[in-house]
Amino acid sequence: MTGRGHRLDLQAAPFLHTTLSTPRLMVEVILCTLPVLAAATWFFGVVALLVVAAATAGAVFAEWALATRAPRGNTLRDGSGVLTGLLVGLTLPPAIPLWMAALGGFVAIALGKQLFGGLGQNLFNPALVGRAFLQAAFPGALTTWGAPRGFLDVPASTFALPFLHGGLDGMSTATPLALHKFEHTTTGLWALFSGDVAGSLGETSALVLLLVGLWLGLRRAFDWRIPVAILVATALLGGALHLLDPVRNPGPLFLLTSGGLLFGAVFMATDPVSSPTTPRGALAFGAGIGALVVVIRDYGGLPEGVMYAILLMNAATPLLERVSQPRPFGRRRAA
Amino acid sequence: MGDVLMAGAIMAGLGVLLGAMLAFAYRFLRVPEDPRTARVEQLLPGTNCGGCGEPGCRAFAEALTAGARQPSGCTVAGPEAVAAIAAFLGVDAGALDRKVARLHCAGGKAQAVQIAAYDGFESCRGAHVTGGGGKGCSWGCLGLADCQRVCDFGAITMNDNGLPVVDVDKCTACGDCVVACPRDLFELLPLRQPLLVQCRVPLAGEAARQLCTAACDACGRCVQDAPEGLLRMVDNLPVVDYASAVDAGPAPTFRCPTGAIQFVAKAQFAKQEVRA
Amino acid sequence: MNAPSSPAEAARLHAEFVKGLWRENPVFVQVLGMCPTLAVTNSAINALAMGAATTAVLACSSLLVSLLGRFIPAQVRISTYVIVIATFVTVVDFVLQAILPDVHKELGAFLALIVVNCLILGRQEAFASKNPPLAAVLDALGMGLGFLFALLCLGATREVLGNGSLFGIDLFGPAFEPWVVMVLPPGGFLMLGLILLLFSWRLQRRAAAAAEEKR
Amino acid sequence: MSDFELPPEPGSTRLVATLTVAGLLAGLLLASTYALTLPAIEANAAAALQRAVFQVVPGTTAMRKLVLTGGRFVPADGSEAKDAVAVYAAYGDGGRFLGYAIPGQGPGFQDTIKLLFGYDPQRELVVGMQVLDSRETPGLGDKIFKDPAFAREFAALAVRPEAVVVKHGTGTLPNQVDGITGATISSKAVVRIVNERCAGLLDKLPAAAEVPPAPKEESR
Amino acid sequence: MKELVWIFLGALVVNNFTLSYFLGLCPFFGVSGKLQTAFRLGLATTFVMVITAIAAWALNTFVLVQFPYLRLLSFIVVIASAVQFVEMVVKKASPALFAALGIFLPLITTNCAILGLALFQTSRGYGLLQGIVFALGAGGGFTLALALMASLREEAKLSDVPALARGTAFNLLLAGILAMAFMGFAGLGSS
Amino acid sequence: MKLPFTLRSFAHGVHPHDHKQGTEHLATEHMPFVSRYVLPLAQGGKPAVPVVGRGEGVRRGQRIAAADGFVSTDLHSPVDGQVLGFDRHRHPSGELVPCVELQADPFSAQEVSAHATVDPDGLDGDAFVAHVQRGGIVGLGGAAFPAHVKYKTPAGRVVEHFVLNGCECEPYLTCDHRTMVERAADVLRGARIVAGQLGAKDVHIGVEHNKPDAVAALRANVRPGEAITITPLQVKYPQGAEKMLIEALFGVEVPAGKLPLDVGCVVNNVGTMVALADWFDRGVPLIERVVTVSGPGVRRPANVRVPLGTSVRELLAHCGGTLPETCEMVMGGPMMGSALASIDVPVLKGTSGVLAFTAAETARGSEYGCLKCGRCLDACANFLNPSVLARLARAGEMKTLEANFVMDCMECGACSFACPSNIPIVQLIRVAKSAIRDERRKEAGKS
Repeated sequence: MTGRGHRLDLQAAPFLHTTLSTPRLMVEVILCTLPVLAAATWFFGVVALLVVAAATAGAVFAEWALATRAPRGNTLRDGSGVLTGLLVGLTLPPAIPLWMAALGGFVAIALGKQLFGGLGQNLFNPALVGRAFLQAAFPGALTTWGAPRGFLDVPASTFALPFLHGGLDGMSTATPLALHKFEHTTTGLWALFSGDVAGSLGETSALVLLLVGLWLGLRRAFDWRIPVAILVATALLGGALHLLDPVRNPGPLFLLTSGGLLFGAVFMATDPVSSPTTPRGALAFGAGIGALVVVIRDYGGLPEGVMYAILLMNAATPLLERVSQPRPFGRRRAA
Repeated sequence: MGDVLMAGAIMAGLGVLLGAMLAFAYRFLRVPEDPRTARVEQLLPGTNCGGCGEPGCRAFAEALTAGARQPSGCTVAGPEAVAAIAAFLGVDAGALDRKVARLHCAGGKAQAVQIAAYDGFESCRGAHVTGGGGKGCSWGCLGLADCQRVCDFGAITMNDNGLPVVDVDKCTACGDCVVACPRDLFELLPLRQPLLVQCRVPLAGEAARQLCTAACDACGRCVQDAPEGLLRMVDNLPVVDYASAVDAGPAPTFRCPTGAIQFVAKAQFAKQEVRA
Repeated sequence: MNAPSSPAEAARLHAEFVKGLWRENPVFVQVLGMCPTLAVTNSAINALAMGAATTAVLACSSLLVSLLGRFIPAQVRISTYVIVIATFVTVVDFVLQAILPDVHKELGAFLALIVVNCLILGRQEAFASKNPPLAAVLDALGMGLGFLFALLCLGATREVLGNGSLFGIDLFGPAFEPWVVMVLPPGGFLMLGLILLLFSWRLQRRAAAAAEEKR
Repeated sequence: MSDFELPPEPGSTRLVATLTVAGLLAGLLLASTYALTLPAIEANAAAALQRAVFQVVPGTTAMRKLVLTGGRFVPADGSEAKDAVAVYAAYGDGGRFLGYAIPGQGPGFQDTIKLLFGYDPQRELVVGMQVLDSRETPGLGDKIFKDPAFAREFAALAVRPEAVVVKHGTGTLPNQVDGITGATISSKAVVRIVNERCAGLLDKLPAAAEVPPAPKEESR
Repeated sequence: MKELVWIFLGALVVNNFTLSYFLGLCPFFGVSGKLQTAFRLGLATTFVMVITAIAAWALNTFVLVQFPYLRLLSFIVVIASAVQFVEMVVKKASPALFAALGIFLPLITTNCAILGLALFQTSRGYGLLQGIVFALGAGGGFTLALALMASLREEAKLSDVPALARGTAFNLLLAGILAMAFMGFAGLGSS
Repeated sequence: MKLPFTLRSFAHGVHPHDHKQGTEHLATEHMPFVSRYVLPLAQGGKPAVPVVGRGEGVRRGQRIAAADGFVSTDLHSPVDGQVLGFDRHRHPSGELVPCVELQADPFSAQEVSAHATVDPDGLDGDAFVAHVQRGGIVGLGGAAFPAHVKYKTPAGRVVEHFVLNGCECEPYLTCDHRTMVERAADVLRGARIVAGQLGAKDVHIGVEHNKPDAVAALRANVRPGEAITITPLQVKYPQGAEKMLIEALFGVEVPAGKLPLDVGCVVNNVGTMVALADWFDRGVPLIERVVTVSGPGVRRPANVRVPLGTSVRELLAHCGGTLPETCEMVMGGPMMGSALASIDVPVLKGTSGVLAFTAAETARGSEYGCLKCGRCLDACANFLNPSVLARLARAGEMKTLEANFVMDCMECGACSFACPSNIPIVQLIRVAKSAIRDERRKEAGKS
């Protein structure tokens, strides 16, 4: 006997395994948020970093404090908590008090993820659950858009004490979508494309988001069908409605580059956990988001609807999955 | 005042109308249905375990009222409930021959030889299909608690020796563990007859003893010591005739060299015999 | 109503009263009557009014059903109960409208919806119809007060967080940023969910402690 | 074991009778309650209306209900149709006619907004506005009735040709209303209701000279 | 026509009976464990709602003009009896339909969404056609919420929901998230 | 030469590193005879019935057990020697199963005592099938299904194509590769025998394009004008599954629950052809087979022609033994093979490889929650949803599993391979399938 003297292990086949791992996927997406964060810092100044850091801290704290499995903090290693925090931060307006950002991160993980049992179990995009909670809780703070100003300028509201608003009013500008909806003013496409407009931290620069999305798509880090379906559906439906009523309903290019559409399409809707696994389901999911975004923007009371569109389609995901299961090999529909 | 009277009249009118409508419906539209079924269903435990063989308690209740089944066919209901149903339906409860799940293996960690280490998720069946799970005895209990997980009544717990212990009082003989065990080690056996062969190894003599110190090595002494016909050897294992009403007592277990045959009135492995 | 004839009887009646307050609390334990529980608890005063109205209806109906229960044929039992309850609800509705018009306006349709609060119908069916008047009324009061208590908990929390006030009295001053979501529909679901979570957490802790003691 | 006895089949008449009696009793009880509480309820409603009218037309001490009958407004005498359009003439000290309080309603952000606004025909200005009922978003849309600054926008608002909502802090002209930041739709809804009402009714209102005199009994 | 569309959409999503008015919560939490059952309950409820809308309209128009104080009482009694009557008819006429939908009917009678529908319809002064459209929208909205909830819960059964949260607390929090998502429809059609 | 991605293949699947460079150029060597052989009576199909007695002397090639029924094959002695007994011995599956135990005659020259050769062209269908069964021939691809069963075509069924599987898509394994290179003529001889008997119009041999020498060797042996096509295929797993191979070659899906015969195909492994050629032309039944001994834990990887019943321990010793850090022994390929609890188990007719792994290869990363990323869906050649199946299996939702076609799963392991969260998907499915089958069996037993 030349083998080892001790017992053999019994594992189940297959004995080979892909080198790809979940933490690596997370790190890849985290790295891809960095250009977006850089753009946010460029446009909104250092306050962007503060807000994102606060949201991330809230998320990581929740991940640590509400761990369902011992040892506490073990689940932090997969990096998904950090990613959720970063994404929450990037969806917030620059002048938001930091305590709200942190609360958003906390709720994202607590209500959006740990409630369902942690990574991979959640039914809704955790970052958007956090964002939706903030939007519902503090509608004023979440719709007050500080104008892009000096790099080191920090609005008074940023360091508001918890539970206080710290004087949000007074220095707000409107997002391109609100301008269009309420003032019927259309923002120039170049400003939208470069990102030099009011809005949430991560969503303003269409250019950066397109590049990052392209990279993630090429790396197969997400299901390319979802963003593509969102963009196509938005453009088609938005375009059709624009033709019907050009004054009220903005054109497809404006729809695509304004608001959180690209950010949502690249970072939010593509969260694999809360989107359909099946190829046809993914297409329907994306198309549904696009359609809802157009409907909410054109006919709804809110200027922006990407977050709600994604959450609503998250809710519909189990239904979509059910009707879009792949046809098993050798099973024709009729037979 | 006129309004008040009118209001009373309207409501009374509605009452007459609707009462008449319902009375009419009750008379002419009602689908005949044995009203006893509903009552019986209330008396059943409502676990819908299927242990009785019917698809759910409602179906069993229907079978009961139709006289097709005996109340004791419900394995979950306690004797009071069975008696109550029987009294309600006016039939005999049938012989209360309660069964519990028994494990045909006593080869825990301390008794059975382990030849390799299973390295996968905790599941007996998972181990069973992975090179046999590394247990030397390919008939014995793998100890990874599949039965505990399927037991809806919390009647099974794993002991320190890696064997499932059935709580006789909680066991309802629903048979879930019988189905769950990948090695078919569970059997629903009448409590009335405590003689139990805790082994399924079809080997004899040294070959069996090499696998497990608690294995039956087919020496046949128990058969000799039992009343005629109660035990017989099949495939190197003694088989108890549970249909027989003979009460042999623990005598057949006295000369068993490995302890494979046991006299267990209550839970198995009460005093886990750790013979290394 | 005749007074309890013996100490044992008194203890039993006491038990009937107390059980609804906590151990069989209709909201926290039995999870009954969710619609009003969530719909009107965006302020403490609404919660209080709704709880009181429900208690009143419950008590009156229970008394009547307990008295008349024997005369009602089974086939129209539910219908009759519903008529009884609906009558009392309408009475309460008008009384409230006459004496507290503002509260009545806030509660709106939900006052009328007390009719279909499963708590009330459930108590008639499960308790009042089978018990003597005194016990039925005590049970109804206990359940009603338990309901009121739960509503008040929820209403107070939601008002404090969502509006920075309690019973309409401003608590934190103008710098406070209210958590508007708490007075919106999602806040109702989330808050009650959170409270129930706390409940089960406590239960679990207690069970764990008991298990520890056993060892 | 008596629990197991099946209930006897009751006769149809008994079912009908039970429901009839229950219905009769309930009807009687309700009608009595209604009769008893009606005065208080009506008094409450009248008082609330009066408070609102007094608020939207500053200085009011008395009011009179006018209903649109046959294309013109005449004092209500109880004989008018229930759904007839009504406005309230408001009078100051000494029975001096001050203006009209006009109710209006229309879709808001969440649900219907009901409001009352005061109109001074002499100055052709809206002189006050109060939201009576709405379900607008707390924290944003509810500022239409919680934010005194918004109510002040209606203290002297020109409505001819119509009032318009502008961005918060930019209103300069008499017909401009500063919108509420973050609640543009609710602000616009209020102004739209006012505009619609004005466009529909102003021409039909009796001129100041033709207004019926102040009611004697309603002065305080 | 346009008005009817907004009545329908308003009841369907904007002011969803379940997620925004808290009506019909008992079945919403009780019967949302399985998608198929939930969907059938939704259909049955929609059906009953349409009956209710017609009944309420008829009562308001022909019987209760002078007696507003009898509204609640007569609504509940008429609805309950009508539903019970329909239940018996269905059971007799089509056992298959009864097995699929009819078994839910007793559950629906004491559902506050039904009574709520009648009351809202009255307070908003809807006519017959508007009432029916409103009922279809409200029923559709209830079905939608119920189906979404059921499919989410079925999915969550495969998830690792912490033992602490399992049950009503989880369902409430899930409904809370769903209600937050439905806030996106706020103001639909108002601008 | 076509570019690799333009070659034919099936949809979905995975691309594991093939790890074949260690053995693909090594000529097949012969395993020396050892003293003791253990042959389980069940080697594909129903267990055979011994026809020799304890203590009886046997010859190399002599029949020692006879097929029991149609789905069963004869068993022949791999050596000259003596029957020691018929006790239970450990099977690679871990179970203790009835075996024939033989003592080799140390003084024998171990010449094969050949049976009479048969001209297949002179046999009618049934006689042909019976003769194949007598040769003890089973599919040598791994499943070890009795070969003759496939040749018994029901009346009315027409075999259009006879397909040879030379994909060998499992990493590490090179036994088929070597067989095709070294015995191309016999592969084609076997193909001609079977195709002739089945009346197939043509023969297609699918070979993954990472074996150019095998393609060349086979092509060199095709006679001009012969309807034998050798098709290079993309390198993709699980190409060697017969339904996938048929899809790759003809673009036709074999309906679920049906056989290749239903689309006019019969599929065999190339190794089986060599066994057939040996049996018909030389009278040598299936008494040995080529086994790839490889893996990082083996000191001297090799392709070895091994007499059946040789213990794995001896085979490993022949290959220089294993490294001390070896912790996992696998019989078969790394994707579908099974771990061995003990190396004291015999080489079977279906043993294509013996692989030794060390902790470095088998250490599993920690398991994460399912991200529902869909990589397993893209891996599944059967177009199932492994992510859902795994979650259902965890939750024990047997009814829903069946409704999701869990029984269609061929357990190829591509999903587990592709999963970034290290979820043992295929193991979960395997367990669920086993439970479902078990439950069906117990239900059937009850009624």
